[in-house]
Amino acid sequence: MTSETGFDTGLYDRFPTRGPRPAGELEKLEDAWCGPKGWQWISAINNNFIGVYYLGAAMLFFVLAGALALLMRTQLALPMNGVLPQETYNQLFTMHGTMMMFLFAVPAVEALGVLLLPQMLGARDLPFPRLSAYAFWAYLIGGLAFFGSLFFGLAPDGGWFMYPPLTGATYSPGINADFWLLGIGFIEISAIAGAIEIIVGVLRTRAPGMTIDKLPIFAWAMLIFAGMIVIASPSVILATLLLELERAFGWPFFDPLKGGDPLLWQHLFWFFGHPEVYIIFLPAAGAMSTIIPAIARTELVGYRLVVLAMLATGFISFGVWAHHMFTVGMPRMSVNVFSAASMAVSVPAGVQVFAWIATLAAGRMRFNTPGLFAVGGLVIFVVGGLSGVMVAMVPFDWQAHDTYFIVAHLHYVLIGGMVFPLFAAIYYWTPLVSARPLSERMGRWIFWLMFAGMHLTFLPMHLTGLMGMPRRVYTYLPDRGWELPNLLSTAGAYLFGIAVLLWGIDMARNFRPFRRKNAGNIYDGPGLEWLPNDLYSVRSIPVVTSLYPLWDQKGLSRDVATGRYFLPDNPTGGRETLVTSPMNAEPQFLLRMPKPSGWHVWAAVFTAAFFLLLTVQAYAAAALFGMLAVYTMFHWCWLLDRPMTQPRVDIGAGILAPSYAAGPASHGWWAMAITLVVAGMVVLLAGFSYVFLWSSRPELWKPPPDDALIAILGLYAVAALLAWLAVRLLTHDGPRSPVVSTLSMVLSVAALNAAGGLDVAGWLGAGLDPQASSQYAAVTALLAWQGLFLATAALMGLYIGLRLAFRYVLARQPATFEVVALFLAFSAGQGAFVAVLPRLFPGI
Amino acid sequence: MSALDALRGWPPPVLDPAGPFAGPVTTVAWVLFAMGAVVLAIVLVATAAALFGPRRWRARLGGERLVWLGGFAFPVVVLTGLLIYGLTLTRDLSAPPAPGEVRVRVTGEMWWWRVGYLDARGGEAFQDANQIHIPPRAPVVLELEAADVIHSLWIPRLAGKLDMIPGRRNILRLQADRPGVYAAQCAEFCGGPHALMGLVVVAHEPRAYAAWQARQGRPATPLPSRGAEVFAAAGCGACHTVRGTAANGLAGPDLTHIGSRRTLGAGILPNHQGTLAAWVADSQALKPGNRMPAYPVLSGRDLRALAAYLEALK
Amino acid sequence: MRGWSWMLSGLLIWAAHFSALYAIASLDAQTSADDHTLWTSAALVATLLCLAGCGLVLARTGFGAAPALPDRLAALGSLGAAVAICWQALGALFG
Amino acid sequence: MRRWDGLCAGASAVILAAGLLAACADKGLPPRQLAGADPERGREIARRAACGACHDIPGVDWPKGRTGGSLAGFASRPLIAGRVPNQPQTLVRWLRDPSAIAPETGMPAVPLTTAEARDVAAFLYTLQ
Repeated sequence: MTSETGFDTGLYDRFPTRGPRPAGELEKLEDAWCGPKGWQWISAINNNFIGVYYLGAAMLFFVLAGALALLMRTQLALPMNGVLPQETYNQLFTMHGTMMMFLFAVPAVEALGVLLLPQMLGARDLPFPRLSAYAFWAYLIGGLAFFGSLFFGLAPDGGWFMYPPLTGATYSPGINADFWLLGIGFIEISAIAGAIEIIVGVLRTRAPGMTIDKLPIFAWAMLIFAGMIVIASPSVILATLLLELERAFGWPFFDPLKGGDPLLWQHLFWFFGHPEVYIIFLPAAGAMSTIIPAIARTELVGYRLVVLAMLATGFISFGVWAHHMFTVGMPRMSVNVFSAASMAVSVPAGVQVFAWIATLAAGRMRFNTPGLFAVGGLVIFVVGGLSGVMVAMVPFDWQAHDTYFIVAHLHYVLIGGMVFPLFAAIYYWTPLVSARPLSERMGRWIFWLMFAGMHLTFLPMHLTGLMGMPRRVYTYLPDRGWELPNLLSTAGAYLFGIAVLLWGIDMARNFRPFRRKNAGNIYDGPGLEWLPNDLYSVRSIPVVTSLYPLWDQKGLSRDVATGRYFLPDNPTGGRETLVTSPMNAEPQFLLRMPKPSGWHVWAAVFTAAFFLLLTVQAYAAAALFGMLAVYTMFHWCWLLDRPMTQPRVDIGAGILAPSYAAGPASHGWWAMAITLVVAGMVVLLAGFSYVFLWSSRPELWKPPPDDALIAILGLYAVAALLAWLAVRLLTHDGPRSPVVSTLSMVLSVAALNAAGGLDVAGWLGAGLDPQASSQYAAVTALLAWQGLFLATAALMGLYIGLRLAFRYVLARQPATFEVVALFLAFSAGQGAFVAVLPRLFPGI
Repeated sequence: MSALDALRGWPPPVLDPAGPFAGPVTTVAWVLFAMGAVVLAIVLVATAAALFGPRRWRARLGGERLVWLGGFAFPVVVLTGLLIYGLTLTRDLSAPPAPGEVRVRVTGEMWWWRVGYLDARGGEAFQDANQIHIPPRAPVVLELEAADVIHSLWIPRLAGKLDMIPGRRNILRLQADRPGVYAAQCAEFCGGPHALMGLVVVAHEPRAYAAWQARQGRPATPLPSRGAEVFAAAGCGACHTVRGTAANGLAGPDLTHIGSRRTLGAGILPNHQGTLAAWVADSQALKPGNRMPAYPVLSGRDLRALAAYLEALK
Repeated sequence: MRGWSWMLSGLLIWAAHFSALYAIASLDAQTSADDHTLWTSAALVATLLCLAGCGLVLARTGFGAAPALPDRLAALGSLGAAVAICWQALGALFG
Repeated sequence: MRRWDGLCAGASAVILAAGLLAACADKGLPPRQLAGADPERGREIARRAACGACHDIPGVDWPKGRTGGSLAGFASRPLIAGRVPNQPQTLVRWLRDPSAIAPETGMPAVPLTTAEARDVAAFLYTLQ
C-alpha cells in the first residue's frame, strides 16, 4: 500500500518494543488523566465521564418520554376517556415525539459514540474533549428546560412535526411553539458539535495501522451518522429559524396570504426528518454488527457489503423525504421518484439484516442478554421494514398515511432498529464502564417483557389504522370497533413500562461507573475497547493489523498494558493523543489536549440561558446572556494555539513526530471545514427555499435592485484574497510577518463587512420590507444569515488583533490563521451567493 | 341505515372498499400483506435455522451468498414488481377529472367542513356543512381547500386521503358504487378537537339525489315562530347563514337545511331537537375547544323553541 | 478527497441522478403540460448518462474483482446505485 | 387487630344504613314496573338518541353533557325534572314531549315511539 503521508510503515515493525519501561512513566500518565474530584466532576472533559453522563441523560429522557406515552395510552384505553384534557394530550403527544427523537434517540447514539469511539479506535480521548462536554451540558440544560415546560402548561402542542400555519402566531399565539423552535434549534447545535467531534475522531485519531478497511463497523456507522447530521440538521435549523422569524416579526415564509407556502416547512422539516430516522438507526445497526459477531464468536459476514449498505443508506435517505408528503398533492412525477427512492432505501436494510443472519449461522449464538436483544431487535425491525415497503407504495400510503398503521410502522422501525440494539449495547458494553456487569437473569426478564409488550402495543395498531383511526387524536368515539385494539395497546404499553422499570432497578443495583477497575471483557469481544484500560484509555496505542485485533493479534492486551506500543508516556507532560491520516491511519502528529476547566460549562449554561430567555421574551436578559456566552466561548478559544516549545517529540520506539500542525493536516482545520459544510448547507437550503417560494407565487415577485452587484462581488473577492494572503505572509516568516499578516486579515474582515453593507444598502434602496412579501422575507433572511457571519468575522478580527498584542502570532504556528482564513474565504463565497441569487433569479 | 351505523369498525373500512378509487388500493393492501407475510416467514425461518439448525444448514447459510441472495437479489426482484404495480396504479387513480363530473368544494375549517356544491360554470350553487351528498356510480370531483390550517379529508371506503392546504387547491376524485352512508374524518392534526372532526358522505339513488339537490338549492322557508325570533335575538345570524332570512354570517356552518343533516357537531352526534338543544346550550361540553360559544343564558322555553326551529330547517 | 470521491463514486452518481430527476420533476410541474414529453426525455437522458457512469466505475474496478476496500465500495455502490437509478427512471416515465 | 375490628364495625354500620334506606325507598315510592319494557334495549336507545348530549347517564360512555344534569340515582328521585311525580306513565309521556307536561322546560321532545320511550323509562329506573 502506498503511503498517504510519507510515513514509513516499516517503522511499525519496531513494535511491540522489548525491555522494561522507565519507572514513573505510568504515574505521570495517570497524573495527567486523573479524574475530577468532588464538585469538580462538573468540569470533567474525559470521554469516560462525559460519555456516561451523556448516555445517562439520554436514558433519563427515554424514561420521561416513555412515561408520557403511558399517560397517553391510559387516555386512549377507553373511548371518550376523560383522564387527560384535550390540551394536555396534544402537548403530551408533541412532547413524546419530540423528546424521543431529539432528546433520546439522537443523543443516546451520539453518547454511545462519545463513550466508545476513543477506546475502539485506540485513542486517548476524542479530539475536542471540551466540545463534547459543551455539547453534553448544552443538551442536558436545554432538554430539562424543554421538558419542564410541561409543568407550566407551556409545552408545545403542534405535533413534533410542527406544521404551520397551525404553529404560526395566529393559531398558536402562546410561547409554547417558541419553546419547540428555540429548544430544538439549540439542541441541534449540540448534536452538530457532537458530530464534528465524531467525524474528526474517527478519521484522525485511529490507532496506527487501522486503515480504512480495518475500521470497526461501529466506527463506520458513527462516521456516516455524523456526516448525515452535518448534512441534515441544517435543514431543521433553517426551518425553525424561518418559523420563529415569522412568529416573532411577521416575515411571511409560510403564510399564503403574502406569498408564503406551508409546504416549504414540510420540505425543510422532512429533508431533515427522514434522514433523522436513519441517523438514529445507523449507529444502532453498527452496534448490532459489532455485538452479533461477538456473541456468535465469529467475524461479521460481508463486512464490505455492510459498510456499503450503511453508506448507501446514508445517501439514499436524503432522497426520500417527500414520502411523508404523498398526500399533500405533489405532482405525480415527483411522487413517483420519491416512491422509487423509498423502495431503494430498503435494499441496504435487507443487506444488513441478512448479513446478521449469515453471521449468526456462521458462528454459534450465545443466548445471553445482549444476544437476545440483538436477535429480538432484528425480528422487530424486519416487521417495521416490511410495513415501510407497504407505505412506500403511494396508493396504499394514501390510505395508511396519518393513521395508526403509521404509528405501528414507525415504532416497529425505531424500537426494533434502535431501542433493542441500544439495550443490547447497554448490556454488552456496561462491563466496560462499570465495575459490575448487569444481571443476566433480570436481563432475560426485561427482554421478554419488552418483546411481548412491544408486540402487544404495536401489532394491534396496524389494524386500528386500517379500521380508520387517525393519529394524534386525544380521544375517539365509541362504536367504531376501536375499543379492543386500543385496550390491548394500552396493556402492552404497561408491560413495556414494567420492563423499563426492571431495567432501572438492574442499573441501580449493578451499575458502578467511574471505578478504576471495570468488569472487563466478559463477552470475549474482539474490539480494541476491550483492551485493559483506564481513564487515559489504553496504556499504549497499539499498531492494528486486523479488523478483530483481540482475536487475531496474540498477546496484544499484555503488550499494550505494559506500554510496548505507541505513546507509552506523555512526552509533553499533559493530556495527548496521536493524530493519524484519514485513510491509512499513519501517525502524523501528537495532539496536545486540554485539562478540565469550567469555561465550556459556563458557555453551555449561558447559551442555554440565552435561548431560554429568548423563548420567554425577556429580550434584554437574553442579550446579556448571549454576550456572556460569546465571552466565555471567546475565552475558551483564547486558550487554544498558545506558543509552545517542543516542536518534535518521541511518540514511542524513538519515532519522532511534530507536536503541532496547521492547515488541512490539523484537527482544528477539519472541525472548521465541517462547521462550514453545515453553514453551507443552511445557505444552500435557504437558496432552495427562496426558489421554492418563488415557484409557488411568481406573480407576486418584484424586481431586484439594479445596482452595484459588481462592486459587491469585487469586495468579496478582495476579502478572500486578503485572507489567503494573510496566511502566505505569515508562513513566509519575515521579520514583520506577524504584523503584516494580521493587518491583511483585519483588512479582509473590513472588506467583507463593506461588501455586506453594500448589499444591504442596495436592497434597502429598493424598498426591502420583510413583512411585505415572501420574496422580501426570504431576501432579508439570506442577508441576515450573511450578517451573522460578518459579525463573527469581526469577532475573529478582534481575536487575531488581540493575539498579535499578546505576541501569540508566530510564523511557525499558523493554525489559527489557517482556520480564520478558511472562515473568511467561506464567508466571502457565501456573501457572493447571497448577493447573486436574489438579483439574478427569477430574472433580470 | 343511520349515519352512526356507518362508523362501526368491522370490517375495517380500508379493507371494505365501496368504489373504484378505493377498491384497487384494497387489492394492493392484500398483495402487500401477502408479500410481507412471505418475507417475514423467510426471515424467521432463516434466523431459526441460523440459530438452531444442524451444522450443515448453518454452513450453507453462513456466507456472503446469503447476503447477496436474501439481502440484494430477492428484494430487487420483489420491489421491482411492486414498484411497477404501484406506479401503474398511481397513474390510474390520479387521472385528471373529465369535464362534466359533479364538482364539490370542500373547505376544511377548525374543526368542521364547509361544503359548497358547484354548478356547471364552477360557481357555488349552494352551501352545506359536514356532509357530502353524491350521486351513485359516477365519479365526483372534490376540490379541497383549507380556510385556516392544514386538514386532510379521508373517506376510507371511497378513496385515499388528500390534504387541504391553505393557499392551495387539491383535487380528489371518488365514486360510490352503492347508495349508502360513508364515514369520513380529518386525518391531519389541526389542533384542539382534531379528534372530533368527522363528516359523512351520503351516496343517493339517482332520483333521490336530484330531489335532494333541488331541495337543498332552495332557500329556507321557515314559518314565523318563537324559535326564529330567538335565533335572531341571540345573534346566531352573526356567524351562521340561513338563506331566505336575515341571517348571513359566514364564520360557522350554513344552517339553511340543518334539519336535514344526519349528524351534528361535524359527524359526532345524531341530529334531532334534543341534540340541537344540547349543542346550542353547551357545545363546549360535547366538543371541547370548538369555536361555538356556549349559550347558557337561553331560558328553557327559548332553547326548546330554537331547537324546534332548527330542526324544522329541512 | 480524491480517495473518498472514488470510494463513494457510485453513490455520488445516484445523488446526481436523484437531484436531476427532482429538478426535472419540479420543472415539469412548473411548466405547461405540453412540455411533459420534453421533461420525460430529459429524465431518460439523465438516466442513461448516470447508468453509463455506473458502468464506467464498474469497468474500472474490473466489475468488483479489485480487492482493496475503496475499489470494492466503488463497485458495489455503482451496482446498487444502478438499481436505484433504474427505479427512479421508471418513476419519471410513469409521471 | 384493633384496626380490623374498627373497620368491621364501620362496614356493618354502612350496610345496615343502606338496608334501612332501601327499605324506606321501597315503602315511600310506588312500584315502577313497565310491563314488557326492556331496560337493556332502553339503554341502547338512550345511547343512540344521544340523551347524553344533555345528561350524564351512568352506563352511557358518551356523550356526557352538562345542560340537563346527571341522571344518576334517577330511580329514587321523587320528581321528574323537579316538577312532576316520578311515575312510569308520566315518565314515558315526559320523554316523548316534556313541554306538554311542563311548558317552561328546556328539554325538547325526543324522537321516540311509545314503545321506545317505555324501554328508556325502564332503563332509567335501573339507575339506583
